[in-house]
Amino acid sequence: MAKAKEMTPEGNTVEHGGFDPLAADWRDRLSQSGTATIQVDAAPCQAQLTLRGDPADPAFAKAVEAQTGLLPPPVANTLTADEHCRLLWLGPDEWMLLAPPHQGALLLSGLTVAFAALSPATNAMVIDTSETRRALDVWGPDAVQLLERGCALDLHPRAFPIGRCAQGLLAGLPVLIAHLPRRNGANHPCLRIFARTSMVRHLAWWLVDALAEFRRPGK
Amino acid sequence: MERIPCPHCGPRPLAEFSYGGEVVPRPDPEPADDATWGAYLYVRSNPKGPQSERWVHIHGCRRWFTLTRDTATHRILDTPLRKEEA
Amino acid sequence: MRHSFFSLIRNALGHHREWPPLWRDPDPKAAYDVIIIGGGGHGLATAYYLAKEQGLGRIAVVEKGWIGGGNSARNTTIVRSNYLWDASAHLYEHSLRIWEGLSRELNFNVMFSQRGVLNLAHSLHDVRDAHRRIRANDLNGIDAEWLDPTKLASYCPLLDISPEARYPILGATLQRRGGTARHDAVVWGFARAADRLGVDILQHCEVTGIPREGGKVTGVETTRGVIKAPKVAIVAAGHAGTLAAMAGFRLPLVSHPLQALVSEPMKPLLDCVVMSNAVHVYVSQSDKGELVIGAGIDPYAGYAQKGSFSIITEQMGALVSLFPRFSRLRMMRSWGGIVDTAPDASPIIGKSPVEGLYLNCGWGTGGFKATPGSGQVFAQTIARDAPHPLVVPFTLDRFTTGALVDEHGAAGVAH
Amino acid sequence: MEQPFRLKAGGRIDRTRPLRFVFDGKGYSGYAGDTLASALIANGVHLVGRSFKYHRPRGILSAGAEEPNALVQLGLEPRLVPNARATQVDLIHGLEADPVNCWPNVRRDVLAGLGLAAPLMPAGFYYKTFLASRHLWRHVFEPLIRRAAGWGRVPEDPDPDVYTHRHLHRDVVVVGAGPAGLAAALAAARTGARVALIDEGTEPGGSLLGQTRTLDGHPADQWVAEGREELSHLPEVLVLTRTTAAGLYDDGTTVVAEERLTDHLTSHGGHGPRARLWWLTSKTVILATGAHERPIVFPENDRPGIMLASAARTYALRYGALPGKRMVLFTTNSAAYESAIDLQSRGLRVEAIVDARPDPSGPHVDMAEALGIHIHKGCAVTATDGRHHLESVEIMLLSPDLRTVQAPRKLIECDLLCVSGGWSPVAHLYRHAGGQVEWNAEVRGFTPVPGPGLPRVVGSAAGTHALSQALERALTAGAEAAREAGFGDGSASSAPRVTETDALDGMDLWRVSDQPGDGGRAIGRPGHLSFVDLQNDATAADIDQAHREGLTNVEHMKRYTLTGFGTDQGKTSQVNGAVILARAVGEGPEAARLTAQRPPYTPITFGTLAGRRVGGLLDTVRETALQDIHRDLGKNGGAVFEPVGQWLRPRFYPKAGETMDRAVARECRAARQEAGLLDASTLGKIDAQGPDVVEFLERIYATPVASLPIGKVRYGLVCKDDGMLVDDGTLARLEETHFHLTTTTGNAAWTLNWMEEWLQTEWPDLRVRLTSVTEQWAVLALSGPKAREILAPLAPGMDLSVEAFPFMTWRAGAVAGIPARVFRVSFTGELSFEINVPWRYGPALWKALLAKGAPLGLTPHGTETMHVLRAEKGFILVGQETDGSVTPRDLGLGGMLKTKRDFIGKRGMARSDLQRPDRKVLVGLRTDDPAQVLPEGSPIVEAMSSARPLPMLGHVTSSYLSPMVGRVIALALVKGGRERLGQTLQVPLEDGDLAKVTVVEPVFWDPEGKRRDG
Ligand SMILES: Cc1cc2nc3c(=O)[nH]c(=O)nc-3n(C[C@H](O)[C@H](O)[C@H](O)COP(=O)(O)OP(=O)(O)OC[C@H]3O[C@@H](n4cnc5c(N)ncnc54)[C@H](O)[C@@H]3O)c2cc1C
Ligand SMILES: NC(=O)c1ccc[n+]([C@@H]2O[C@H](COP(=O)([O-])OP(=O)(O)OC[C@H]3O[C@@H](n4cnc5c(N)ncnc54)[C@H](O)[C@@H]3O)[C@@H](O)[C@H]2O)c1
Ligand SMILES: Cc1cc2nc3c(=O)[nH]c(=O)nc-3n(C[C@H](O)[C@H](O)[C@H](O)COP(=O)(O)O)c2cc1C
Ligand SMILES: [Zn+2]
Repeated sequence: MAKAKEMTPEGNTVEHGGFDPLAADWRDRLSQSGTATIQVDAAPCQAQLTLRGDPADPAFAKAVEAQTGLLPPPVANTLTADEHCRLLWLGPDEWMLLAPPHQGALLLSGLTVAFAALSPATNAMVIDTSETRRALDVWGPDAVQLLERGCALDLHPRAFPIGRCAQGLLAGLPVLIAHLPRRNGANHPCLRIFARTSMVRHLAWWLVDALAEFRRPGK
Repeated sequence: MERIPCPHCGPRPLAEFSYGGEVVPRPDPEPADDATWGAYLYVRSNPKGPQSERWVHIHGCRRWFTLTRDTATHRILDTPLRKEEA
Repeated sequence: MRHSFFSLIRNALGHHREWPPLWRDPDPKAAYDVIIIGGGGHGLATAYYLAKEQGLGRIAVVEKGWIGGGNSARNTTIVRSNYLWDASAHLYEHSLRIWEGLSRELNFNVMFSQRGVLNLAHSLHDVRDAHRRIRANDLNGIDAEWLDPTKLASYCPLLDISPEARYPILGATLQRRGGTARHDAVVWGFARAADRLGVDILQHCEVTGIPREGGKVTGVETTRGVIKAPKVAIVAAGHAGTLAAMAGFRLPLVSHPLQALVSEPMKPLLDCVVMSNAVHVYVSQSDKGELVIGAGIDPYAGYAQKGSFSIITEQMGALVSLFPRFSRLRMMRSWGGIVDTAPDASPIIGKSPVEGLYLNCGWGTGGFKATPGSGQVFAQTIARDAPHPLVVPFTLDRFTTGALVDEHGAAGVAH
Repeated sequence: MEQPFRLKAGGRIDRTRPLRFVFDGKGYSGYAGDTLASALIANGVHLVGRSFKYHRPRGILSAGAEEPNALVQLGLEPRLVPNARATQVDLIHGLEADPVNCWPNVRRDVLAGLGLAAPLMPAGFYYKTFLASRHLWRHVFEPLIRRAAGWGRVPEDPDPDVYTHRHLHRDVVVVGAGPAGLAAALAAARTGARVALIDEGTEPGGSLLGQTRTLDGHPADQWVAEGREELSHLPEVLVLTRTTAAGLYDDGTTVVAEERLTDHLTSHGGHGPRARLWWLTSKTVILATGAHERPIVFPENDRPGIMLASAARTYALRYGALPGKRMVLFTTNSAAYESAIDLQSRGLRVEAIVDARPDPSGPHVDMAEALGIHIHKGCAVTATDGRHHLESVEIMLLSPDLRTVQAPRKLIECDLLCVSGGWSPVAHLYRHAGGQVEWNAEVRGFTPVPGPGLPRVVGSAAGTHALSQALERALTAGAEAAREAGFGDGSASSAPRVTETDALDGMDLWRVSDQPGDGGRAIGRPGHLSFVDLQNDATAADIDQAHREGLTNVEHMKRYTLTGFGTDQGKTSQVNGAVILARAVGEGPEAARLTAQRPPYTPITFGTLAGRRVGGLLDTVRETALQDIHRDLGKNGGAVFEPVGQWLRPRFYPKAGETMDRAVARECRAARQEAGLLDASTLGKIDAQGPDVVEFLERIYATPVASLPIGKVRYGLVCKDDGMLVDDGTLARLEETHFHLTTTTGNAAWTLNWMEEWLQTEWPDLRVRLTSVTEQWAVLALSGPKAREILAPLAPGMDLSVEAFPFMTWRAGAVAGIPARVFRVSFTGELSFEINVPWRYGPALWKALLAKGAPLGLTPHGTETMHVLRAEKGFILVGQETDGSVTPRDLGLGGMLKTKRDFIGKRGMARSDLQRPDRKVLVGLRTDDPAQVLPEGSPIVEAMSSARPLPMLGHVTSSYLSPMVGRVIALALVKGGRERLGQTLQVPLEDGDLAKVTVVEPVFWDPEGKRRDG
């Protein structure tokens, strides 16, 4: 019997191009809504794996590190990262692994095997949730202000420096926001906002609407 | 009451949470008579004063936790310890 | 002194110096036949009907603050009877009938205004539920109509009925006999009428204990001393649970904050009550001109007569979406009450586990409309020590048997 | 002459920018920097409105938020602003304002005569009359009362403006940017803390903007300017003007404020939002909200031309507008002398100072006397005259007990009467946060009582009226607040030196008697009213009457007389009203209680509260991956959608010209005869795994779990612990300890949270992990006799035969080249495959299936058809067949329940009422008339009659015209329904008609279940 976990989180193995709620027309709308001080764009699609396990079990952290090169971030609402992957804190026993699309399947199977060897008490597991969230990037000097329009988290750089992440509500819908040092190799930090895939267009609409406030007349 | 202290994420806006109400133990169903069961399902202490109650950080870390709150003032008295921030 | 236009003229000549107190301010007597705990609308109505219809002589209403200062002072005053289940429909309709003659009965204008109550339907599910309720109402002898969007638009033109709305309005139920009343007047009217029948209204008299002997209640301990009575009734809304605790038992109730707010007074613009469960807002315009607006309850338990601001912003989003023309009006005052919510959104009326101690509570977000009816049936229940036929389904034992009267659908958000 | 009352020089107005405006249909001019009120005053316009009840002429009382009288209808459609306070309206070019509560205009108001009827309209008169008939009340009296009440008009059109919100976190928030607030903000900001300073005014400075003091030897505005300058250079400081703190929430750490962004710029909608709602979350809050001057209650104290002393001075000094030519000051304190002195120096003639104190002395008195101003000591104003504007005042000597007045009367001609009865600290926000106030005899006002967890209060708001002291304490408070938030060491710089002219001396005069018979002489003319609440026309006599009628609690008095009930919320009347009541009871001000203070401080626009979450943005719209396809499908511009929770689901796909009934019939037929395709992606999906997952699911589900083999699927029921069904769905066993669960669309989030609650709170020992995978999988339900034929070529690696892939099993494999999990479950009764593919491939799968299937008749269908098909099979829909009071047994699903082990809901179902034999249970109904669709929700009765109440047996839960069965089908919940099989019952219909129905088994299609295998 085929195992569910053979599922790949990655699109290239199948023939069809995948649907993206933030495909061309939405990306255009977002980029056209940008201002001199705030830019918004769809984030690149990445593999997203949900990891669960007992952080108190050193074997768990080791297994994660062995597979991903990253330790689960020890501090709540922070992330660890290297050039390829990021590991974001989601809960005291829950993390999200972000990886390049083509590495998703490998990481999934590697982690599955590694976790299977752990003590059942750790209750470790990994699951592909690449489809469940879609991300947007917001950057520029007024990026935080834009989000403050609909988000009650303290996103001031003192409270939310690079390397922080947090789940909360933005525009009334649940999001995960990460403060990343770079955006796609570009040399500026950005706020990456993950929303549920079914809601991300609503969020994009909300952002476009919100940006209107930041455009000066005549622009 | 606009902010609830999540033991994992710290104080966060109320809208990120869902209220679970007073902590009520579930009796053993087998010996329980209808009155006991009805009491478990519906009857609450509903104190005016400190109450031990459950919340879940539903739009955050999704963890349930228990805190003590004075229902007479809505003030949170005893917040669960926030996990070390290191 | 009877109230009438002529007495008004007569008093004008005397510079209004001759009006007697609406009610006396007596000292507590040592003992009464019945003590009602709670000087809200329900408590005062109960006392009035005990005196008037049950022929009981010595009755006191004890109130910890000023009468009518609880939810009676805080509600959005919606009166209607179009409940789903037979038991509720009969109880609320009984009350509505009394409302229709109440001003005359009390000789006090409670400003009952049968301007019609709309319940909006925003989804097929709402439509189905609305239809079920209307049809059930019809068989229970309660007036109810369905307005499709076109009829609705002419009945209440302020509503945005465009199909593009986020939650388009697919129609509404209308109870024409429903409406509003002046909340304070109801309290004062019952207080005055009860006082005239000899009821002692004891304000600033907080019950602090409910003494019992051999499982039987003996009276109340108050901040104004111990008062004896063989029969005591708890009619304390949000505080029912704290009083039950004094008598050694607990209730299937949770007290929650429920907020309401008013706009600045406007010239007449809205001549009916509009309620929407789906987007959580309801509104009417008082005779003084302010829009009276309610919303859903605050999610957590609380006794502070205040709630969270986020509820208000959500409520206003819903209101402005339903009534785009209201956007530039302004909120003048907001406040909170403490509502005693029952698991099935239905009241608890009848005997308590303690002999001689009676309960009238659990009205939650919607008991104002029941004020006269509740008082009347409860008075009989107390006097005869047996539930009035209309309250049999609402006794405490339903939480043991499971025979709940689940009105969440019809009770909707809060009102 | 233009602006005849404008001073030649002075004030913070920009004389280079004249502005034209219209009031009550007449054109005027003013300057940038004016308020509407100051511009009216500069033009000599004092009659600005009519009162609520008696339609008396009213003028401008104050220069700020406390204004009770000067309400105007502002602007033009669609940008009307009802009930604007002229004292807080920034003048702009082209402003149009109208007085309210008068017709045809404010001078000739037809209802002006109502004042004569005042004797018939004492407090609460409407409770005492109109009792004759409820029809007369509803149709005659009530409409009359309503028409007379209310102020402004609602705009005719939807609001073209937008509103925005902003959340901000601060270490210190200071409310009020007068001297105290500025000082506190400076001290806090210098530590590096994140500070916000907000003020409702157009610029910081507060009361310093209308005074003549010096700080450190310089004019006060220089100190203000320097403070602003310094704040503007501190990076973490936000200064907000035109921003009113509306409320203080959450134990005083969340300040909610409205910032007005465009109304002061244009009258036709500026660029960007009209207003912004600030949610300021702060570690500490400092309130520096100042104090409001109190009017004095005396007969006829409401004429245009009667003004608070400080307001008159503000108009002259800040706006360069003289509120009159000849003034009288009526005061109880020395501070108000400053107004007289300053106004006199601006060219206004002070006819007299009427000082209630028998023996006033001190520097102010000396100064006034030096200026030649006559002081009437121990006197009070006892009447006023003038039709539309004050012309004279009458004064008399106060008796030593202040309760009565004595001759001789003296008449003083004047056009301005300044009054000052003392100062009331603005403690509104403090009280929102639960703070108390108490009478402070020293400052003669109610001042905040400090308490743990409450905000700091500084300046006049705390009763610190001496400026030097206010500055000093504010600086300390600012520094300490910052230290509490983790900045600085709590030390503050020293306060600037102030030319101290404060005078705390004063006396209490709550009311100049208008009561004949209470020991004194009658004063004034009969019918003279002494107003306490100017907006609601509540008089001192009304309060007396309330007292006499037993309404001695201040909250009763407020509600009976409407004192403090207006748009000003009693800022100038609350204290006077409370003390007058206390005195009626025989007590002094220390026994007076103030009525509860509630948000907002001043009225706040609904649009601002709502922000952008209105209209289409009111709530999140959820979309499946196929939403674009649904929109494009069909000829009429796509599917017709129905909201289901936050989703918009296709209800049906009409072809050109097709009605819903015809479209649904076509879709149903296709699904039964060929094949149908449904986007079922909205179903909730939960991944459940872990060593203890079986035990966990056994506890959660009412139906058995452990016996389910790997590779198989089972229908599952979820109950609450009361035994009522709340959700249903399928469980697929992926591996030994790994399940894929589905929930209904509407309950998806609820069910997952409910499971987590049990797991985390009750059974933390169970090792289970739950993950929402709703959006991981797009789900297409392919069903119909040709389903296999359509799917087979797309899934070459999958043996679809009944033997290899039987009903209620699942297989993984590729479909159309896409990795998929295929479930052989059926909600239609037909051969059916629910194909799950990664969300993003939903559209690809849809297209592939239609490409293969369309030639075979594959037809997309929406939820409506799904409902018909499932109802034909008697399958229930949670929320339609259930309503929270229905158990699985009631639905005929009792056989599926576990009997041996406990599960959530088991004990609940065993309660006596849930065992009653006559419970309502699910049955089918066959209508006599095969075409008679029964409206869902219709009641069912034994026999219809005109008797009311008529007992009901139950109700119709579902009813459709079934194209395949060829008649109407219906499901219903009916009391003792199983025993009634075969009985004929009646369904009353809306138009008085009746439908006769027969109770049947609730399965109308393929009762043997032969079709599910194709
Ligand atoms: C915001 C809001 C909106 C509402 N809208 C509606 C609506 O539109 N329609 C509707 O029908 N209903 C509505 N309700 C519900 C309605 O207000 C209540 O159900 C009803 O007023 C209850 O009346 P009562 O007399 O039982 O309680 P209350 O008026 O609350 O009276 C109870 C009294 O008991 C007193 N008390 C408590 N403890 C003690 C003690 N120890 N000793 C002495 N006295 C004590 C309290 O001080 C209080 O005065 C609303 C409620 C709120 C809060
Ligand atoms: N004669 C007196 O007794 C008297 C009375 C008042 C002020 N003063 C003078 O003012 C000094 C004290 O100054 P202060 O700073 O305490 O008061 P202030 O009146 O100068 O400043 C208070 C400021 O708070 C603002 N404000 C009030 N409520 C607000 C709200 N909800 N939202 C936003 N802004 C709000 C006001 O617009 C004002 O600008 C005194 O020392 C005295 O010199 C004297
Ligand atoms: C139907 C209704 C109408 C009201 N209208 C007004 C009003 O016009 N003005 C006002 O200030 N308050 C109004 N209120 C609110 C009361 O002032 C007060 O806030 C409420 O009774 C709760 O009491 P509290 O705020 O004193 O705790 C109204 C209350 C109700 C229930
Ligand atoms: Zn958390």
